[in-house]
Amino acid sequence: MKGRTLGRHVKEGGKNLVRNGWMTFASISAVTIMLFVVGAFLLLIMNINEFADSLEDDVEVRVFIDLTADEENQSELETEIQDIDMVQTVDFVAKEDGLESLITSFGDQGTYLESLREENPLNDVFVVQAQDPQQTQVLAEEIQTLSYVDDVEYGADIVEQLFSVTNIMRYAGIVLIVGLMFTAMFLIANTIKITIIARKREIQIMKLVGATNGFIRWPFFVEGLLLGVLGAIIPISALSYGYVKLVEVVQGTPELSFLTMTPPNPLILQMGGLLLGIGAFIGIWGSMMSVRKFLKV
Amino acid sequence: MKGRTLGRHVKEGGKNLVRNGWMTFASISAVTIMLFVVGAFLLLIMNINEFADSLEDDVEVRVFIDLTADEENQSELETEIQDIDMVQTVDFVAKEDGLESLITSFGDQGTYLESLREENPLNDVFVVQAQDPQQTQVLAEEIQTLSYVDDVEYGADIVEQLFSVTNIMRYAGIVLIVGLMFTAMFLIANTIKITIIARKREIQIMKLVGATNGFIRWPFFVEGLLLGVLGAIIPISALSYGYVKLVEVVQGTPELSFLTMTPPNPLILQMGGLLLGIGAFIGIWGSMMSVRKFLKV
Amino acid sequence: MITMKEVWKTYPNGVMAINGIDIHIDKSEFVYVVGPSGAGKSTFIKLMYREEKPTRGTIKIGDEELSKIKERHIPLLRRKIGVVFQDFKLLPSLSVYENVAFALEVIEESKANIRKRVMQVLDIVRLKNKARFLPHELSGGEQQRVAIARAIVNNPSVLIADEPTGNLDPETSWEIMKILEEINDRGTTIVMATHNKEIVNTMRKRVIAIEGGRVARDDAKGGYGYER
Amino acid sequence: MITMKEVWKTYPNGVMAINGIDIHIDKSEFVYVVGPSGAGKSTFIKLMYREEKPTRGTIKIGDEELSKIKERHIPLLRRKIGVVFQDFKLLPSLSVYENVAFALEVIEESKANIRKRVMQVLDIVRLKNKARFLPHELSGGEQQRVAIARAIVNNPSVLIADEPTGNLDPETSWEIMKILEEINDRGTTIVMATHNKEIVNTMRKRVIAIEGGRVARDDAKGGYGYER
Ligand SMILES: Nc1ncnc2c1ncn2[C@@H]1O[C@H](COP(=O)(O)OP(=O)(O)OP(=O)(O)O)[C@@H](O)[C@H]1O
Ligand SMILES: Nc1ncnc2c1ncn2[C@@H]1O[C@H](COP(=O)(O)OP(=O)(O)OP(=O)(O)O)[C@@H](O)[C@H]1O
Ligand SMILES: [Mg+2]
Ligand SMILES: [Mg+2]
Repeated sequence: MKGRTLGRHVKEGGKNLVRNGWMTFASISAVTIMLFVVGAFLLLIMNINEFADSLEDDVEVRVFIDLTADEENQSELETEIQDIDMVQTVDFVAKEDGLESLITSFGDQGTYLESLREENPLNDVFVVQAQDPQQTQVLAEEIQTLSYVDDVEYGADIVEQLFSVTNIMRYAGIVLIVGLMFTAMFLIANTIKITIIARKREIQIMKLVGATNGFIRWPFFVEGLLLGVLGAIIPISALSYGYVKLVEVVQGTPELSFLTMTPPNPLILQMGGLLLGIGAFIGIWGSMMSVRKFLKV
Repeated sequence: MKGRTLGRHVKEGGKNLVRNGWMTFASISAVTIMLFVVGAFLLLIMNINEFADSLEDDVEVRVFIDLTADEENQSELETEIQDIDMVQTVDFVAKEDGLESLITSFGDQGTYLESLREENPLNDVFVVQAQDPQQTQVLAEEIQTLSYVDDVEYGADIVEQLFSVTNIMRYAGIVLIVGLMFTAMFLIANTIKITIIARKREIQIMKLVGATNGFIRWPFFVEGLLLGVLGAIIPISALSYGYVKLVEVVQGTPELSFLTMTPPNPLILQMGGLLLGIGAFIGIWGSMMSVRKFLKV
Repeated sequence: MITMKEVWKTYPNGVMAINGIDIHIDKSEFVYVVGPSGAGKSTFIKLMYREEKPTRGTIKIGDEELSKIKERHIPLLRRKIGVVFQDFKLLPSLSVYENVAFALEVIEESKANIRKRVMQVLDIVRLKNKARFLPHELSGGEQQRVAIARAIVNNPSVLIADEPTGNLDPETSWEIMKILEEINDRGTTIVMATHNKEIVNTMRKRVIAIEGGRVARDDAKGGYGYER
Repeated sequence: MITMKEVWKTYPNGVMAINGIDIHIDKSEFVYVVGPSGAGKSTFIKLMYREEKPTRGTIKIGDEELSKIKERHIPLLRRKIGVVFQDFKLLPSLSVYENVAFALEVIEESKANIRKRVMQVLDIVRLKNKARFLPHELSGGEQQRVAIARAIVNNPSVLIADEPTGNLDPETSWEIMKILEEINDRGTTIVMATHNKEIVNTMRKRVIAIEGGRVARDDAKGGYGYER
């Protein structure tokens, strides 16, 4: 193919968008809407993931130190725990502090527990966090075997339930986004296909006048690419802007402080790249697949 | 219009589906896919709603009874509370039972609290549930004013946060489903529009041969209706079957017992009705809107 | 039957196709419209059944002035006019039978009547054996004959034919012309744009010659003219 | 140049359009194909540039046997054959200029050459002033002339024309015929299906008459025949 012919194909592809005015508009708006939905869900799911992570980060192992252990024994135990690979942080909570927070947690009713201060029934505690929250159980079992450990607690039931919830959330999110992506791909390719079926006769005429398959395909390639890219611009801009604003609002509203949102910075770039990629890919693929059918003349 | 003409229109509408083979297939699959997505989300959101309700149902007002109240005073107070309109249930928890569950909730560590048994520091308590969980705060305030009430507690902070979470879930759900429904409507109408644009010339020929607008419109009406209804069948069947199976699996898996799922019985009927309605409506509306443009000949 | 008064037609792209035409065609007349390619014959004809609207001037069909007919009554006008389009305008997804029947379904004829009448005209244009074919399965001349069948099937009071023999061999052309003459004898007004010199010169009728959008000649029993 | 040996063509719907044709057309010959409507002329012609494939028999263009050409080399064959289609087959979204230029873009001509050559042929068919019009803005005859321009623009070695004067007035038809004769004089083989008795009888060339899908007559300098 000569260089000028490539130029001709690019120009022709662009012109076709204009020539098929209504059809082009319909295709681009299908791309726009679908990518918008995919993008919005992508942001939602990334945030749900973040939220799940933050829930999991709250999981900790409470190591009750034997009452017989003196200070030296305690710091020995602390280094032993810290030497375990899976451990991220170890915090010491003296029994006095433990009782204090217990009483506080009872609110008004806590006053009735004041009597306990005289003879504190609690242990000193190490609060240990695993690097990967999902390792918590293994970690707890390992710590159990160390000396000067009276007991180990990590709320087995609740933690397992929490993990099954967060895992369901993650898998559901992945299934959802993949499902939506395929839906989008199908619908966009479908729309493009219909617009090209409508041009079946034109393609056949071109072949009868001596055009090769490649010659006919190229402008459609360019057209599909442009459709996809043009259709991706609005959702990318709108979602990026909207997300940045949303994060601002959520962070500025005290009542919503419990919502931890994924920071926009790398996220909207990734989202933008993904949408642009999907748009371009489906645009090209959809138009190539559809043209193929009519080239046999 | 004569009766036989109506018959002709219905027959013609059906035939057109067959004549436009590929286009029909493309339109129906667009309807199918979109309704599938809408239906799936509808089920998801109904379940999330149910889950939010069950979370809210856990909210209760704890009424601490004055230590000076004798049994007669207590039952007086109980009827007084029960007479409040908003109240659903009132349960009495004796202070011994309260302490017992407090100790149990501490698990292994609870043994250290055994000493409290000797001189129980807790009050007798009425646990009151509001008919509508969102009324809890008002109810608590009203109970506060009654005599023999020492104190009232309903975890103001946590309850407010819980309500803001469940409300966000509900609103997000509504926004999502409405947004998806509009997306579906737009995309389906869009697809139908393209297939009709491709038949622009045919519509114009019909007009030139003396057909009235109504005469041309009727078969398109039937065609749109059929498109929508045919497109709704697969998603309705698949989602109904899938949901019934899913509920069975979830209920049969002990680890997932905390997931309360909306019972399929009225839900899948509602979902089916809605999808069928959307399908038929958009099918008709999409084809009517598109034909209109070409009738001006 | 057809009266045009000071009619002008400029297309949106600026082409002035009809430039002041005054003409009167009586009931039951048979009129040839001749002229070079691009002279405005088809435009002249399209104005009559309102495929195109004039830029200026008035057109009357029967007693009705076209510009005064309500938009929704236009189909009623078109049912009184049978048209053979230069480019046939067959419905591509309908069979030959269905294409012709369409003009009768539109006026809500009974199924039995439609069947009888359609088979009758298909027989006249010798296409009875191709009734179930789709247009793209027909030869050029066969398509043209379907267009003719559709135009005459509902016994219109005016028959407008734009180049109805362009794709027909001379023998078939003459058969068609005899059919048109018969229809004309039964009182139908016929306006026919044509390039067929032999027909115009043999079957003498009124000839309107259009050139550059104007009436260049209007002879009661004229020939084709334009001898080279 | 063109040789058909025992060629049969049955369409998928069962119509037997060509029933055993043996014919040889030499380089630089000028051949009329005549015959009644639906006789098989267009099918005969479509077999040559392989719009249709024969059910049986062999067709040779130059030294190449059509059935032996690889699918992807078919476009190369078509570039050597200019075709005026009976239904024009113009690309509806391209202007007159672009439609004609398309046949040159396909062979990757330079832009300057394309421009020069396209304007040249548009001048020949007298449509230079309508170069920027879209097909639907043209009269029937003008569309037909665009189709002719596109067929001759790349100086094909064979020109196939299916009813190229069906929508043209006699004067314009003769102009076109003179152009074809000139092209023929420069060595181009011409096969032209036509119903125009006057042309066939005046400009005497070889006449192949097809009837019912068979060669009914093949005269070196025959007339149209079929006198009524
Ligand atoms: N839809 C249109 N838009 C713009 N210009 C048009 C349109 N239709 C026709 N024209 C122009 O109007 C002029 C007259 O066209 P018309 O079709 O009436 O010619 P005609 O006499 O029927 O020619 P022919 O014998 O070739 O059919 C031509 O120059 C043509 O280019
Ligand atoms: N694509 C097709 N499918 C089925 N049958 C066809 C097809 N094309 C043509 N035919 C049939 O084949 C026969 C020959 O058609 P063809 O187009 O070759 O005739 P023709 O000689 O060109 O006629 P005309 O002068 O009317 O153009 C006709 O009976 C026609 O109905
Ligand atoms: Mg015309
Ligand atoms: Mg033919």
